[in-house]
Amino acid sequence: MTLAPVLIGVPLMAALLCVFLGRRAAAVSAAASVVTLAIGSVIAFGSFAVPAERALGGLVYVDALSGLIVLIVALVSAIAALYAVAYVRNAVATGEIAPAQVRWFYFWLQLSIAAMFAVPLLNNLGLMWVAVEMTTLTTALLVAFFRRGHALEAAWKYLMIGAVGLAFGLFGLLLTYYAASHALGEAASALAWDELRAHASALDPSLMRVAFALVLVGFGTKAGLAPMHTWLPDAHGQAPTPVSVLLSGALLNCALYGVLRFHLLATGTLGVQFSSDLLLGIGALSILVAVPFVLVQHDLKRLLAYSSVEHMGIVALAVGIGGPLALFAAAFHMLNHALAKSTLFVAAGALGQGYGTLRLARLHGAIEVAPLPALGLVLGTLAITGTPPFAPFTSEFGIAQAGFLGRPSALVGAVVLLAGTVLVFGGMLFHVLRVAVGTGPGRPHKAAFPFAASFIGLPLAALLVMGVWLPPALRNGFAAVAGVLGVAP
Amino acid sequence: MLPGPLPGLVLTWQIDGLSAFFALVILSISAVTGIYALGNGRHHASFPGSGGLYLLFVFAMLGVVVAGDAFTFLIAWETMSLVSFALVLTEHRREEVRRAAWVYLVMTHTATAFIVSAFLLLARGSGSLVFAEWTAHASASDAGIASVIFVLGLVGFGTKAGMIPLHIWLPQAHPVAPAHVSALMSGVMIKLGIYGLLRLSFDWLAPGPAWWGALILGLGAASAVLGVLYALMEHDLKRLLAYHSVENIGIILLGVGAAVMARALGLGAIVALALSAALFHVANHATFKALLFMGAGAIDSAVGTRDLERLGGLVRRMPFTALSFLVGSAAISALPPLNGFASEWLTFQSLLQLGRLADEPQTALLPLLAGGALALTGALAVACFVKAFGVSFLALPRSTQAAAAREVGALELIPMATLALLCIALGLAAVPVVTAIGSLVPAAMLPHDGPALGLAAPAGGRLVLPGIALALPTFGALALLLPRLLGPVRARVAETWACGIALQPVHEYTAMAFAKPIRLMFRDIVRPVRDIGVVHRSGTRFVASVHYRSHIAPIFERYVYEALTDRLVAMARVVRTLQNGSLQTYLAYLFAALLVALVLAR
Amino acid sequence: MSEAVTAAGLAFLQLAVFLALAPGVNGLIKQIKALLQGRRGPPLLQPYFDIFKLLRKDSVVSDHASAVFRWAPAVYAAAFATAALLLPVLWIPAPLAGWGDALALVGLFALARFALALAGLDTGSAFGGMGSSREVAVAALAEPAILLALFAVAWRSGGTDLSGMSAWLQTHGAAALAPSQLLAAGALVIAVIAETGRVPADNPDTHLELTMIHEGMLLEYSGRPLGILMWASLLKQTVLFALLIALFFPFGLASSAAELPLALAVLVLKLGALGLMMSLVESSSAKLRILKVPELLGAASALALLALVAEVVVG
Amino acid sequence: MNDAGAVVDGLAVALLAVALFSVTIRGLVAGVWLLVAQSALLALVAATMALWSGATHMWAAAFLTLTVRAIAVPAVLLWILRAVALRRETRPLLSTRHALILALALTLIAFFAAGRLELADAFPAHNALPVSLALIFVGLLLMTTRRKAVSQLVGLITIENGIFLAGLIATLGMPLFVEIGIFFDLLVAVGVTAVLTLRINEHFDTMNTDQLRRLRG
Repeated sequence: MTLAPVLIGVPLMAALLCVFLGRRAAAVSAAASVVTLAIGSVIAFGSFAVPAERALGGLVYVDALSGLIVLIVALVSAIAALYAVAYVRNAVATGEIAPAQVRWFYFWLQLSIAAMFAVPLLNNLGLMWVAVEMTTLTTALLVAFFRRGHALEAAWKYLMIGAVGLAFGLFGLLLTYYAASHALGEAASALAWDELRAHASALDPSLMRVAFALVLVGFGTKAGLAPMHTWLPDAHGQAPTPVSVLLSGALLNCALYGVLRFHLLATGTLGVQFSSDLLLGIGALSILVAVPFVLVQHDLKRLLAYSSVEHMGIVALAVGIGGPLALFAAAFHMLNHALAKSTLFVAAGALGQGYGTLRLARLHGAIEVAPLPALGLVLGTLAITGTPPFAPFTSEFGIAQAGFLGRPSALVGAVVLLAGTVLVFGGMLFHVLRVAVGTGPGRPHKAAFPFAASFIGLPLAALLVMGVWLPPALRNGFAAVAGVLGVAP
Repeated sequence: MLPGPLPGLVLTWQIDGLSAFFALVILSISAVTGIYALGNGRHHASFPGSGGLYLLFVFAMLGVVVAGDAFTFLIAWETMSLVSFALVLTEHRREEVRRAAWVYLVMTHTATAFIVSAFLLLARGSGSLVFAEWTAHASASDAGIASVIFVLGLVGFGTKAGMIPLHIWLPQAHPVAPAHVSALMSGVMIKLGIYGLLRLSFDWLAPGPAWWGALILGLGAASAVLGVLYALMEHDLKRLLAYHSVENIGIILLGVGAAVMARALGLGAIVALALSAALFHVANHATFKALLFMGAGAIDSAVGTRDLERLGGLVRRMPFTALSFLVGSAAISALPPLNGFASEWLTFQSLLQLGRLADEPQTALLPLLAGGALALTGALAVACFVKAFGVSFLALPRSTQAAAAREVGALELIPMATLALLCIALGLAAVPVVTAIGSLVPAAMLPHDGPALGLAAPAGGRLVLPGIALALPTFGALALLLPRLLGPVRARVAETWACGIALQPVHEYTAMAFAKPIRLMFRDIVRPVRDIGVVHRSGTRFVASVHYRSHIAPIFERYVYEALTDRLVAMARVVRTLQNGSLQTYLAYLFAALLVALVLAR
Repeated sequence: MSEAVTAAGLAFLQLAVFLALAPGVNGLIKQIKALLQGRRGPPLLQPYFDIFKLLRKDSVVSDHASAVFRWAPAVYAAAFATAALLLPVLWIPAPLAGWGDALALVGLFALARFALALAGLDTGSAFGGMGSSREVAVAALAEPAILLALFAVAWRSGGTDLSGMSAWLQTHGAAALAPSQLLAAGALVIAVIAETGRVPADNPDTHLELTMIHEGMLLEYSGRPLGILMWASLLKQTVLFALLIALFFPFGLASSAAELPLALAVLVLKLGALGLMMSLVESSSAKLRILKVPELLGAASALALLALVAEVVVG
Repeated sequence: MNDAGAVVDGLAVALLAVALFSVTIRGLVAGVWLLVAQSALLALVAATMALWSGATHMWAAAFLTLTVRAIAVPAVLLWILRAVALRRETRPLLSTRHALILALALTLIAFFAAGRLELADAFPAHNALPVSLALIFVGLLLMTTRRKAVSQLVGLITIENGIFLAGLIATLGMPLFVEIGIFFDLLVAVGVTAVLTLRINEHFDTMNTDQLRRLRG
């Protein structure tokens, strides 16, 4: 796994290059993202095949779960960086971004990508916490990039809530370290995840319960689980679209990855019941909280943000239900959500730049003005709301099936899942239909959007295919992830 | 046998008699409407690729019918809804089209959620998603869960079929869709709801309690009567036909309900009879409803409007369309010797025999009452299609566009003619067709002692439509020829008598007026709302003009669905205030969450 | 081949009998009504004279009328001719018993109504429209009553075959007075009054445009087509009376060719009795407003329902 | 041996006093200086524990606390305040008296909660842990009641200090490179927040976060 440090190094180097090369920063960041996509996929598919691997003296640890997160971050960062090229050029043209700022945009963008790659690769839980904190800090200034009141407000809340949340996460981490140091002795390896996982049964149960609660609230804040999700709609709504793509597609998954790692520790110590029920509860709550905000919404990107809250809830619910089928479907759903949400944000971004606003009241008749983004928006909405034949339906069907076959609370979870997705479907389709079709009162102008087809077309095509047939590599990958998540010592 | 995307999931196919029958109906009707689409497409705006979507729509419907496991069924089922949603959105510039399409897709999606829960409960019982397994384990699941599964399935498939409380999308979506699409949706797609219901109540579940059948009978009777009543009140031709689909679905449900109830009571012969009635009516309705929608499409493209109050006198200008529309109207009004009468006759027989052979009085009375409701529906259907055909085709044209109408092209007339001939043929060949249907229905669905589906009702009462079809023309000819023996008479052409003044189109009976007696007789059910505006000439008592507007209160839309959505949105607005923008409140939420987590972790 | 010819012969014989008696029944009703109202009234054979006069007169056709107007009389007459042959009034089984049953009879009535209502609309006159609209409205309320009554009667004989019902009643004479039968008979009588357009529901003798339902549709017809239509509507009335006789009083039918004249006499007597009853009803009650007719037919449906309940419960 | 515990307890009490005092004052610069005092005391605690345990990485932790928490972070804050020429906090949500009562209540809860955590034998300072929890709660109180951006940042750093103290007491500090990572994080966080605060002040001409309440629903 010598590639792991390279995967973190490339975006770091790119970030520095962007600052110095100024004008050609866009090209550098695009090239870097393509390289990381290649390396990321190699690492990911490698981790799916072979069981867990340590490298760099135990500093780096890659198993199927981290492989999946690496794959998701690689894909989403590639989409974000490549789309950023067109988006930033349009923003500069309309004067939203000053030309001098462009290099700093790509600097922070590549830095945050580096941080997001670091999270799944680091074995030490302390360093993982530091990486997650770094993702928050690097994206904070990106959220505030547009220098208008709302963006600053969103960034401030994003930073403050993120910091407080992660502080509690750190406290939970600290308690785990205390419990581990008793069981494993003083060595620095006391925070290495794989050792902790191996000796999980030796840890003090009452401490681990408090630690898991703290970590769930801490990392859950960053993962956008309710009721700690309040920063998410503001941040996604105000950030430049490529940043929203990165936030929704990659960052939420990294934070959820942290929660899952601790979930595995907790299952080692306390048995499956405690942490699964907690995850199930918070997942169901997130789905239900997202429903009213989707039904009554006035901004397109906030609508997509609340959909992210719902889908993070669905993944948490799936892991809470447990069992090989639900965990397979949870992994599958993380990838589906990342792809579908990226497409939706790209389409929303294109429309936003075309119409100059994202208020749903003033977006109409997009099908005539920008047919591809409008079609992408509609198909993406159908995909994200779990309509067959798209892949999110398949993963949600798997989760619901596991729920119906599982314990009573899992059954309740599955019913909440089905009811929640139907209500969100009604709400989102109502808004998106008014945007996509009909005659447009707004005065849209042609926003330049080169090779848009690949950004919107490719992911949607992938989602359509995966709805019915999974390539074997991905299938074993998800099975391996299910194996990692499901193993009860 | 394809490996599915989830572990332990496999995509299988299952083709038996029932799916073959439905596949036949789908293919034949979509072929005919396909040809019609080529002709009719010229008149209406259609987006590029709508032809391809049409083929995908047919392919998805076939997928539903041949799916062998829950996952494939759901994929095909929702793709069918999605594609028809896109086709309904063809003229998306109009607001009511967007609203209709949204209502349609949301209700279908909610129905799919119900179907998914029913499937998963079935999978929970038999441990697999393959239909064959479900049939094998049908008797294993206990009564309580079986009833829950049945009700969930009934709601899910009933919404797709357009059963009464769940029908509101049908009269909104069908009229706005292009003619060939609404012909296919009304003729064939809603039948797949019936297909699902048949699979559920006969294949996947063991014979349940009698109230299952009673529930379907009740909803079927309500759908039939209310469907035809609302159709009578409509004066948009396509909305009228859409409500008639609700009525005919009600008639099919009467057959299905009788079959389910008979199966619960163990009356094998009645199950066979009722099933044949339901399936035969599925085929018949597909034929004449597609024909009528194509007729309506032809009128729409020739005259430019579907409002009955502005049609009239088209029989002289569009003779062939008029003829096929007349055959369609006669068939749907269940007049002998056409196919509508044959399947309604069978339904009457199954209801009567079920009433006779059911042991306790209360289970006996319901089928007989349903028979009474069916009779009322039949008579109202006659009234409705006398209005539809009479007002749109006969007497004087009520608008300049109607006067300037010209016959549609051959590409549209041939499909209509073929379906008209098919109606007549299905009527005359009722006996062989029903016996063919009997051989198609898998034995598993019939209880062991059920005879083959024959036209002969088990206890007397035979129907030989070819005989009646022979007697009618002979006596008609006699009635015209015998008086000739009394010598020749001449016919002189003159003005219609209108109390001495020249007849204008305004003297004619309008659709609204034609339905007025029935509207007043059924005013408690239909609840008409009427407002009359009288304009006096300035300052004087003399009346300059009178404006008369009447519409019927949309009971289901207003008191059930809008009430529900308004309450939901109101709740959403209240919850929305939680995100009030202040950082302090958000931190308070976070802290509260932490406290709850810590309490749980104690 | 030979029994097919005799069957056809018998069929045409029954049709001839019906056609012959139809105007007479109406003439008899008019005579009795006149007697009850203390006036002389038209001669018994007056309907025959009217029909044959009309059949020989030229006709005036509206210039807006279409093929529907020309073909309606033929369809109307054919429907009732076929219906007549389904009824076992002279012997059991009825000539066309093999081809249709009670439901077919109701279907044929619906076909005739469909044709005539369309013809009423075809000429574009307001009166035709009003007649058709009211005809189908009244029929819509009468049909459930007829069906439920038929179900109550069919219940006993096991099927909807008319000849079967009469044969069953012949063998179980006592059952004719069962409560369900009487209730069913009551319901059917009211329905027949509404269908034939007799007084409480509609006034057959008036030409006041706003009150006539059945006559409204015939307004535009004249000459031979009017003659055919008039004869057919009288045939309809006789068929309905024959239906009442077949379902509730099927005694005195011929069992062999020799007894035909006797059966014919019994039939005339029975039709006369029904005519008397109808004229008694007509002269004792006034015509109802069109919006009050639903109460009348509602009562008929209620009676039929009671008949069914009695049938199911008492058994 | 127990004198080290006594020294740490004394320092802990001093820390608690500084925290409670910071709840009452309204001056921003004064608040920052109180933060410096807090961090200095923390450095002393780390130093005494280093003496007691003799672990080399403890000395590094003490040194880092001194440089980052006591010097670098307050320097950034003071630089912001000087750049913005802001002296006094506007009227906080809670009046001083109520804030103080609430702070005391929170401290009691902290002592009660710490008792239940029974982190027994890590380091003999029995009231150091409750103080760390008290610091966290007071930090949260500061963040939720103050309106100025800088004072919210001071609250956040108080929470971080509380957690750092708990870390020191419970496990004699995290492994060194994790410790370094956390300090680096703190520094970057304060840097980014400083940039953001300046931009907010430049855009809204005030640091009052009441302006930041327009994103709703």
